[in-house]
Amino acid sequence: MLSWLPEDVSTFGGEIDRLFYAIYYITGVALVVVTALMIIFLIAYRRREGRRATYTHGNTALEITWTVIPAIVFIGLSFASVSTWGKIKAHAPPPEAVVQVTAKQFNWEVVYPGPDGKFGTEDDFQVDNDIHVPVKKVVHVQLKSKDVIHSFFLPNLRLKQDAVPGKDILVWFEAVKPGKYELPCAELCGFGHSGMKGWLYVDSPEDYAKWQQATWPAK
Amino acid sequence: MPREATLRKYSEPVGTAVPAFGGGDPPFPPKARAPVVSNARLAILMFIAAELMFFAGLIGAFIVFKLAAPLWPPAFQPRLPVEVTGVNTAILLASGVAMHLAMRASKRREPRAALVRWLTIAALLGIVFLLVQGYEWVRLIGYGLTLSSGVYGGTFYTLIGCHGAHVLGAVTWLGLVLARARSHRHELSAETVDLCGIYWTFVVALWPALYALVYL
Amino acid sequence: MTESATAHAAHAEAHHELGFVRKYLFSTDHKMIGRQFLFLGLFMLIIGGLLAMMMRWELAWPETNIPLMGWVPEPYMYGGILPPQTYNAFFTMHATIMIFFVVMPIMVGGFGNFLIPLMIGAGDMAFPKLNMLSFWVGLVSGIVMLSSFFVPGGPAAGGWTSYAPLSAQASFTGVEWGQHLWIISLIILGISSLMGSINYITTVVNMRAPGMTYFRMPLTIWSLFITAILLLLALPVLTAALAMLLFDRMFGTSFFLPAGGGEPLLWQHLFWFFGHPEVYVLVLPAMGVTSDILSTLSRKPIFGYHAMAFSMIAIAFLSWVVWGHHMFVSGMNPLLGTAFMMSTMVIAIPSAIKTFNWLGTLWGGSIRFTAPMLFALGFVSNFVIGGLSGIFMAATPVDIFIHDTYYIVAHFHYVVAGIIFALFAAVYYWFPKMFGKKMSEPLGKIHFILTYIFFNLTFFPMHILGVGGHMRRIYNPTQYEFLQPLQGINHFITISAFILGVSQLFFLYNFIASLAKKRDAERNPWHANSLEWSAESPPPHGNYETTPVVYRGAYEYSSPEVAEDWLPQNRQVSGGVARAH
Amino acid sequence: MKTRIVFQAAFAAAVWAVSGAAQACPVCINGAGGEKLLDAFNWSVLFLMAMPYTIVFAVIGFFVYAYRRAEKKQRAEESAVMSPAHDLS
Repeated sequence: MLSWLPEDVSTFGGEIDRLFYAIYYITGVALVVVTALMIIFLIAYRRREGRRATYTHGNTALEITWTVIPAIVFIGLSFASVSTWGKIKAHAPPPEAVVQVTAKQFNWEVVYPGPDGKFGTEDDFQVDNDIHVPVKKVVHVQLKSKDVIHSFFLPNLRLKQDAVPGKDILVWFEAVKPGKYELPCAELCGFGHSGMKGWLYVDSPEDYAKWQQATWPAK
Repeated sequence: MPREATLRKYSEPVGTAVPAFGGGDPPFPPKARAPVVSNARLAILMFIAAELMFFAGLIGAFIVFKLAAPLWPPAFQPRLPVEVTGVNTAILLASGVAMHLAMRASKRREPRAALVRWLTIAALLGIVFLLVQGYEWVRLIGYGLTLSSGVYGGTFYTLIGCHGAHVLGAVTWLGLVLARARSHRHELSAETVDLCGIYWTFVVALWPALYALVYL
Repeated sequence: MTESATAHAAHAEAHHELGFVRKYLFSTDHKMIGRQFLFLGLFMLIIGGLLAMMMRWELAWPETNIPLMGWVPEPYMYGGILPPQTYNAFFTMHATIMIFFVVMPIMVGGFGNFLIPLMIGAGDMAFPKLNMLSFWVGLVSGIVMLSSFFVPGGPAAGGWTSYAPLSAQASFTGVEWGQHLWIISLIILGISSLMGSINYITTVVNMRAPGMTYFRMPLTIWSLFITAILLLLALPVLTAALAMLLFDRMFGTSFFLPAGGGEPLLWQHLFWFFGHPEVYVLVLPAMGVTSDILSTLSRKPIFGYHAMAFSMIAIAFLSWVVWGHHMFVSGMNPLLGTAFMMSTMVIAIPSAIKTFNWLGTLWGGSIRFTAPMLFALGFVSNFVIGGLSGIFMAATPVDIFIHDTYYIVAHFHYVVAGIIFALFAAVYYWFPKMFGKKMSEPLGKIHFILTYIFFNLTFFPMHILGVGGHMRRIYNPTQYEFLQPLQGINHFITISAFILGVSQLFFLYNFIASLAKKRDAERNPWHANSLEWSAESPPPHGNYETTPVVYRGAYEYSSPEVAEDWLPQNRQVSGGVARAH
Repeated sequence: MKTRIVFQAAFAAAVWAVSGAAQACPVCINGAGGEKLLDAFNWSVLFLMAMPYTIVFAVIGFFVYAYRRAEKKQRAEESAVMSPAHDLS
């Protein structure tokens, strides 16, 4: 099933996928064991003439076992998740490129700081739905929304963050492979929700410089 | 389907007695027992629990707005009438005391007149509370604080208005009980007074918390 | 004793002479009210199901004519083509109807009403009139909800979660009155549920028959009792949030509108504070009836009765501290995210306990594969999958990827649509008691086999869609390049869903044909222990000729005390006296 | 019994986790609405979480009290009415 995962091109995507796989195998084993037991019980203990069901109200040892084992597994899983979660959500590395993305019904407004590297100045450069970022650089995205809640979803980077109106949310990623990746909106945002999408262009250093020269206003 | 044919009718026990299963050692043979808390009292308690959660939702919202605001009340908004409402709080609390005395009178089977007196006092105090609140609202609206003036006005009118509606409901209920108490054709059980009293107590007891939260 | 019995009989007689209106419409009899809720729920199930079918068509063959739907006027459909606005309205109403008007009315309203007094040995609910009112208020709420299909702009289109600010201002969705009615309907439904849950709690606490201690109650009663407590405390918070939302829309407040200083995340907090306990409101009764049916039809005491009861209590306790797991990517404090992940992992434990105990119940049994048993087993099997897939989203980093994708859709359909299996099991199981008639077994088995196969073929592939990144609530998946390889799966799901829908005709026919039959059910067709089976089928007004006396728990199957493999709760065995110290 | 212990432990863990999160995080990159907003939400969340438990424990407490009182009353009545050696104990 997991071969359906979109190709991962981010630095932290691997960690997410590893967790995904770990849970997949754990739950897979649990599913197989439980289903197999169920089928075995259903066949072995189907009603047969002359056989009476076992009269038992339970078994304390078993009860404790199947309470403690899932507890250990679940708590273990949550501890395994904490560091990845913190890495993605709480501790962003310093930015090497910054871009502002403002969601609105039904477009992504992308603002680049321009040559001076600051927002709110005259050389800011704005375009709809296309994000160009350099490969292997930490990119900070300042996520905003103009109207309703949208969700900034980059399947190939295992990244999703709601854009909440009235809030300024910081998202970061580092893409490791040049290419063109789809950027859909993942939170219902009105009748045009479906089809609200943009593109993330991860450019090689040369391409990125070329694109900057071609599009950014001169100093 | 169970097999009818192979089964005998209910028979004498075959084994020795097995340990009872299913919790503790219930009395044997089981005895009927009158409920400790009557149906109506339990229901009113449950209703109050639900009401508390309703107010919890509103208060939860209020907390977010109040604590997140850089300035509360926000600039250019009228201040709330702390002193007048403080006096009003005392009035509502006094009505709670009157209600309590009425409940005691009905429980001790004192003469009907005492009950009617305390109930009347409680109801009047409740009405005074509502009138003062209403008057203050009119003044606040005059100063420009309305439902649509940002979260400050919105939370104020919603939270205090919901409480006001509850006081109104309680006063109406109390009016019905009072009418019954005054007409001597009706029997008046202690429970009738009690139920109304419990609800009244809830409405009164909720107010100081709201006052402290919203006004202070 | 005899006096009260004759009084009872006279009482019952008086009620038998009631006219049609008092008997079938404004009845205060909990059994009639239960049936009314059941019919309401089944009717709504048809509507909710049809909405799902149209959505599935749209997802598989986007923007093509849906067969048979050409009559719908513009702008709702264009010659059978669904515009995105209508699509959004459909999934909003599908979820709202299925949750609030199918599962809740049938499991809580229908079986709750029907079973609670019968199973605890009471004559009726504590407040019969309140009970009647609860149904009628609930019906009004349903009518208000359905009427939103006919107002200009169509029904609510902001998703069943109605996230603000999308839902807080008409211009964002273009829906004016539809959303108003949605809010008003749910506020009314809250009142109905409040009356119901007060009634249930009071009845269970105060009206149990002599000897029916808390830990002799069948697990169905435990589950409904806990459900009532959850409803009582959770729904008012939704009502508060809905009131604020309505004020935002109608009176110009700005609780959830950032333009006026409001907080969109506040809506999510309040909504999910209600929403997560609500999930357990839906699933606990299903777990309860499944436990009873599994035990009865494998002729074995339920494995670990106390563990089962306490795990439900634990679920109820923990359900108040896990709501944030719906909001991992919403922009809330990441540390809160960690806390909510921990509590979510903890609440998974009682669910695991229940599953293992169900397996333990099957072990060593003498299993009868009747229709209710098959559906109960189907519920367990689906719940296992739904429970396990839930662990993926509990892990916050994984949730970042699968949140708002079809993985979530697959997960909650395995749980919530899985509940429909328990619902069918309950209908097949208690039908004889409810109507005095038996449903056809062969038709029930065909219904089960088709439903089980096509349920899995419909919902399991949704996991794959989710892993592939397929967003939920999108109208046209072919607009996305990365989803195009997945479109074949969408076709497959849609075809399975249609067959799943058509399979339900077996149930519909069976249900209606059985209703039309003559009475043919005996008192205790399943040889079950709980009290309701000692009453007539269907029980008369007042239920029991004399108040039953309870001597033991509900799960004494295959007990060595007696030769039969069942031992009703109210049957006094002479050897039992030895236990009285 | 054992389920109760497990449950208590689980509950303690949840409370611990939540209270740990209540301390606002100064280096958080999210929630640019400011630390005040984070704090406000934390308090609101804690308040909402605490309410159901407060209510449920208050009701349970009341019930325990009511049952004790009823039992005491019943015992007093029984001992007043009949000779003590007669019944249950």
